[in-house]
Amino acid sequence: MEKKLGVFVCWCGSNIAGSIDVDLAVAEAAKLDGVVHAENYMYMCSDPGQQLVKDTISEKGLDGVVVACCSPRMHENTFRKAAGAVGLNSYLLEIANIREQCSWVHQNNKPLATAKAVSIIEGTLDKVKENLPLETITIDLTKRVCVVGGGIAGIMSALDLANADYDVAIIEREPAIGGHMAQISQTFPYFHNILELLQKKIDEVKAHPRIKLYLNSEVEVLDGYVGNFNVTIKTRPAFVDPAKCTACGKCLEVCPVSVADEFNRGLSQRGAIFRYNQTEGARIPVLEQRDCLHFVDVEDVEMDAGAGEKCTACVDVCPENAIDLGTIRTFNEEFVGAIVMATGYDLYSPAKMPEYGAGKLPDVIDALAFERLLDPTGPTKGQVLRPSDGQVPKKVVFIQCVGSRDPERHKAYCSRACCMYTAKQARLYRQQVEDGTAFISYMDIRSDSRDFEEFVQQGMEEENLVYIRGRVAKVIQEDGFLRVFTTDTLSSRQLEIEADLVVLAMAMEPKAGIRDLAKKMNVTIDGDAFLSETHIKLYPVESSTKGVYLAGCGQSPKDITDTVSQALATAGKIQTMFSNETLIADPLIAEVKNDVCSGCGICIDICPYGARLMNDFTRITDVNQAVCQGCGACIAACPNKACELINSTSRQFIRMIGDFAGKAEAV
Amino acid sequence: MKYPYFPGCTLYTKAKKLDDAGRECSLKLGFELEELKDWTCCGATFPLVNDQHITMSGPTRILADTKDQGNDKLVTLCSVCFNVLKRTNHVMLNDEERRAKITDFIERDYHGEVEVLHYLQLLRDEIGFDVLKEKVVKPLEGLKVACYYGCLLLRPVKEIGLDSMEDPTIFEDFIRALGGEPIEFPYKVECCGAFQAVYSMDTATRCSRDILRSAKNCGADVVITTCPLCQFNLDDRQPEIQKSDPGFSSIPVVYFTQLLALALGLSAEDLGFERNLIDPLPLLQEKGIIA
Amino acid sequence: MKTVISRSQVKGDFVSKVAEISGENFFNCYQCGNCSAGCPSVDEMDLLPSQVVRYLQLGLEDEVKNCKSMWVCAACMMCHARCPKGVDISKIMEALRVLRLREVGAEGHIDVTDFSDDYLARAPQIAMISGYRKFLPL
Amino acid sequence: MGELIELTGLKDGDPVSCVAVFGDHADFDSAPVDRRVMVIGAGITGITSAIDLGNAGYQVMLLDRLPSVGGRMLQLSETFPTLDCAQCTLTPRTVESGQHPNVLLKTSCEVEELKGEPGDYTVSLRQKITYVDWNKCTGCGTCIQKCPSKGIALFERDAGRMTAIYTLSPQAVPNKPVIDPDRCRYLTLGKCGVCANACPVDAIDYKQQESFFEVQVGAIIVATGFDIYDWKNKMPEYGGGKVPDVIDGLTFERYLSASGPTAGEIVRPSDGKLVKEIVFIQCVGSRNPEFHKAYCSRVCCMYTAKHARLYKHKVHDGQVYIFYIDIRSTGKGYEQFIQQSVSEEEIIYIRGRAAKLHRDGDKIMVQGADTLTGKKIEIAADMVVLAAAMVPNDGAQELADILGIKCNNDGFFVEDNYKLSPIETGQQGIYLAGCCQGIKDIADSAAQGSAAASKAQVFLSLVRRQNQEAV
Repeated sequence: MEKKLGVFVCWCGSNIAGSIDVDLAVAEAAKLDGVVHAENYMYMCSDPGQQLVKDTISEKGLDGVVVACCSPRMHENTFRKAAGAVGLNSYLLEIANIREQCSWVHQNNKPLATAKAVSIIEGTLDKVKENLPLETITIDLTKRVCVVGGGIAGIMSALDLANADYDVAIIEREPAIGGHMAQISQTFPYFHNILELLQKKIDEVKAHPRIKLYLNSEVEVLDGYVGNFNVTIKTRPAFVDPAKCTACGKCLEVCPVSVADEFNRGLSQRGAIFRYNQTEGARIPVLEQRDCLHFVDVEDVEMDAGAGEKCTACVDVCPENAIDLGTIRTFNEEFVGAIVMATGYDLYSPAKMPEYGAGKLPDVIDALAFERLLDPTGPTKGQVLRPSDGQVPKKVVFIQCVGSRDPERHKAYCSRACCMYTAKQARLYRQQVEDGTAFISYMDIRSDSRDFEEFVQQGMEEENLVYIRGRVAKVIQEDGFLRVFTTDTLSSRQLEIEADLVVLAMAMEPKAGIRDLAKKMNVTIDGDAFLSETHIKLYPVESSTKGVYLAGCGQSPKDITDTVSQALATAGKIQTMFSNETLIADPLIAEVKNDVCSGCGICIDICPYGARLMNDFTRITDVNQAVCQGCGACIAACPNKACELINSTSRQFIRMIGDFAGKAEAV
Repeated sequence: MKYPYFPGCTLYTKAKKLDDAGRECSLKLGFELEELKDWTCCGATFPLVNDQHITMSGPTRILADTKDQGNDKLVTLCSVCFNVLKRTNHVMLNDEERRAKITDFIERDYHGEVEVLHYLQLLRDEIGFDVLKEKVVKPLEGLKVACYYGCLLLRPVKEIGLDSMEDPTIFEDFIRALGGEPIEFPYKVECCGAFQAVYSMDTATRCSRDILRSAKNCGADVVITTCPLCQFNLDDRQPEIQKSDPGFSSIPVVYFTQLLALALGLSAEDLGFERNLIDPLPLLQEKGIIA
Repeated sequence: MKTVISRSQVKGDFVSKVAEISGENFFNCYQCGNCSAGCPSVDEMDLLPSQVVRYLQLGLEDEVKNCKSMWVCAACMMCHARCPKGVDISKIMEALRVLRLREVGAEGHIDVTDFSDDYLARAPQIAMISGYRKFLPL
Repeated sequence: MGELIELTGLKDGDPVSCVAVFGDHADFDSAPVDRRVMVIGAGITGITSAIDLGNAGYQVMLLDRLPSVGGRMLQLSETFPTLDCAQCTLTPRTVESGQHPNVLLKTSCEVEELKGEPGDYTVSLRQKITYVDWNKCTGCGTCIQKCPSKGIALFERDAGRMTAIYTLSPQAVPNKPVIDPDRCRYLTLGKCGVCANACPVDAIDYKQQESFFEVQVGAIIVATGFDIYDWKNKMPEYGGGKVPDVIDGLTFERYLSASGPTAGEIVRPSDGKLVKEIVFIQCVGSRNPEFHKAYCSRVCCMYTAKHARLYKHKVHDGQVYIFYIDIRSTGKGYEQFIQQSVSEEEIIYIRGRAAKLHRDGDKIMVQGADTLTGKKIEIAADMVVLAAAMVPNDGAQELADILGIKCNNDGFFVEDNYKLSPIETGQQGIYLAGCCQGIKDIADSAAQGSAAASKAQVFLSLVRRQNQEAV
């Protein structure tokens, strides 16, 4: 039976109506086969616009609708929902994209653009004619969450979810949670003690019955799909049994190894067994296998006398027998419905800046190292001292945008937090060293949140921070101090500053290894390897894979406040998802014609989602309905034409192409 | 092994010592620099504006000659010639429009086929510094050398590509191969003032002063260079520097081929040190490199 | 003195010509000043290298035309090497020089008779040829 | 629990009717109080919170004091850094908020009083007079077409005209008109009644009165947004609103908008002439602790760059000048957006605050300085757009007092802890989101809207568990 079709043409203000004659388009559409109704409206997506569509469907008894408007990515859902609300099967409504694919690209030829729009409408009508009414697919939902990354983003997301009574597993690569926040001394713009704030949250995480912590751990494999993920977690051995260890610290004293402490950014040394950081939770020592003489070829390492081959100094001294060097890595599995990627950032390496000493000048340090100097629990007990000689630096030059805003050689983006933390660091330095001078080399001061501007201005007024507008060209070490070659673009002077200490506000970049992890998690990343959100405004915390959410600096550089907001947003989105007992999915997926399929299995290899499986009994391939995304890869690959995409069959497409091509010839 | 070689004007006259030593050493190292036939001046400046085709006709002709004489490489010793030829070749390779204009004008067929090599690059990439090390008969032991790169050997880095712009090492590796001790000094890639020596002598004097001071402060005995213009500025500006800065003590500035020749056992008498304003001989004697 | 800037002047002939023959888009420059910070000739300049670009952005033709900076630029290319936006100021300086030297009745900025015999005996040809190219009309 | 109490402001025997409660309350009323949330402010932030909570099965009352939802974002043309059409991004959401089975819109409605305790708040609301019975009104628009009284349009920021009976925009949700009593001829002069006569369903009610009612909710999200600083009265150096071709950024959005008063053409309000030289002045009233606001309004740098770019898309041979102090482009892709705009559109950024402007013939002379060249600059512009400071919506302090939350001197609501509790207030169960807490852009506001939804859910699930334990 022939369907009764309706066509609704949207003006999209002047977006469409400016280059397409919408009245003519409606008149032409009305003449097409099967069309019983055609009209246009200024904003079809608006309330009255949608009402118009709904009313017409009811009144005219339409059983097929084409809305000619913007991309289906924008409003397909809107209109399908509207159609569904008045009893028309949603899948009998299609969008004809006459904006992105027509009006926007043909702005100077109205007759031609109109003709093209009509042909797009005609093709879409032909598709609708063969569309089947479909029902959505139901998917099971496991109401547990896995949070990748135990920095502040991961912590805040996990706490909200756990407090909402869901089980959460936090996977942290390091031996302790807290992330970079644990390295920072005080906050801007209110000089709060960070460690105090963070410690409270860490304690909450540790005490929470709903949260399971995987330290020293990474995601090994991710299987499954939204609602039904299976995360395989690899845990490196900790070697120290927290149940036995009393944190007496004897092992720390006997370890013969001395290497740069990463947590203190190389400003102090540590043994192979060490306390990871100064948070309460990290009092139990951890042993780094790659530094330990028990595991490495001893001849390569300079060591204290007495530490022989297969060193067991720590094991021997431990009064509680808490250290077992025979521990091996373990694998665990977590079944979860949703995942939060809170993978965080690293600082871009100063080694990549040869003009600033390539990381080789001891008194040129990065901003996190300076945080360690400011931290009362840090290597200098909070005293700002030069790494080279332990003297109090009287002149400190802070250089901003190091590696940032540099599309030519480094990173094109702005790292967002540096302006504020530099102002904070300079103020804290000046509060500590009264006769010191702090110079800040900047291009633009970006103090753009509530009380940030005031914070910077106060720094200039009260701590007399000397802001110099100009990018530093070079830093050299000469005659026992650092020479900083810069310019003040405001007084038009080339400047040379003799400094005792230079602090580089290095660009923030995604955590090392993010490319591999993103691949494992099947989430897309941008050119700078930041995790990509689906839509910056509408879906700012949703990744490209359903059920995987993004929070914090892994998505783009931001400060703690914005990170926390984002983390809480992921928790909100997941709670919303978990408020249902099952999930529903789009039925527009691949379908196998059992009588044509030869069971060759090409589709299994080609499927990017792992949705195609060989049925061992029938020897033909099945489609996992929950996993299939309807991408069509298997359809193109199938040598027997045994696959079809439901409601986008080859037959439908050939007719559509015929419509477009026919019109093109006529034009 | 023969390499086609472009000496350039200055090396034929005022920097003859740079040239002579380079050629002599090549024989010691087992290769020969074969002088390009009928060469002309490279123009001494690469035109930095894109409508000045005429000044590129000279270097293009040199490169076309090289190709027509059956070569795919061309070696230079002078940084200036190296820079001009290398950048010209870059245009020939990458800028179809300018190439067409220039090759039409000089009526030659050339598409950037020749690879322009600096002598240092030849030693590093084709001969090998390890081989060089083995051929050294008089190691420059105890000689602290400031390796001064200047501008044209390195910049623009995307077109020249010889080494890192901020932190190059080829020169230091070369000196180490000769048994000398390269010192790190922060001014090794800064400009000496270049052709400002004919316009703003103050610029050349000040630039040279900063470089030499830095080299001395970092413990250098001698400064080496690949460029006759750098050598001229750094050497000849020293009396002037001393006038404004009485504390400044002079330091010899020599060509890298001169030290190479000494290390390979050539006699100091043949190396033209007498043209140097600041005489390097006392230093070389003191270090026991020459008798 | 106040300066009036306008649409016609921003796109003025001279400025457009500088952009054309240097091949540089002045608007790529965000005035960070790195070029000025590392330039070896600043002591002799009246406008910093970054300011030369700035004046070109604003179309302030007279100031740029008559600046001393273009003549004391040694074309060392350090500015370009470190520019985070890839602007090649040595090309812009060259364009300014070239356009000045191409003007009808342009005078040279060096006079070879000013040089002493002693100087000429020692200065390498490169210096003299570069000098002719950079400072004398074609 | 949960019944809706109507408290009319009427005296006995009063002949007039009160504002009828609009919308279907059945679902809201039948939900337990620990499943009900009130969202105050229906801009992008509030809508995001409301839809998130609605999707999570909560009954949400989405409140706005204006007659329709959408807030400031609906006034915008295209948004940075992707140049997506703001309407296209937002209208699906406004429509969804209007159609969502779990979201109850309450427009033209304000909070009067708060009682009760966290998890069980009783909020007194005032339904403002609309002069239209929304239960009867079909949104046909006949009244608007017929209304003879034209005046300045609120939604168009003085740039367009509208009738005395109006909807904020043609796409208003709910699509029901209200009457502006100050301009209605019937209400001011006692004569007219055109709309009442035209209305096919007899929905016009000139005698309507305010009504008051109470609702019980478990949690409250405050998302009351921002307004533009009153530069017209406070900044005489920029013409004090008396130079017609000097407009603020939000007004310029209407000029850029295809559905705006000029259908997207950039012409001068004074004479309709195409604008060839345009000056943008940033930090107008912001970063000025001495005379105006000390804080930075955060989004102006980006929207000004966007304005400049969109202007150049429309006027290819136009010239843009932007007076700025620092360019603040810190979000994802923002720096690249600015740099691309400058390089491709040859926008002239002038580092310096413009000191003054005045009208000179048909030009506006803008006096500023370029601190990079050290020159005093003067530009003869056709139009000047001021990136005026953004301030909290008026009434913020009063609302803070009602809700028992803190407000800073600038009128922004203050969170519990800036770093780790940016959403929470001192009051349990009351959360902050969007510009009312501090100026932020759409992406950050929307994220905070979702974050507030999370906080409300966490809190109410805790309340439910406690209640269960008590039972």
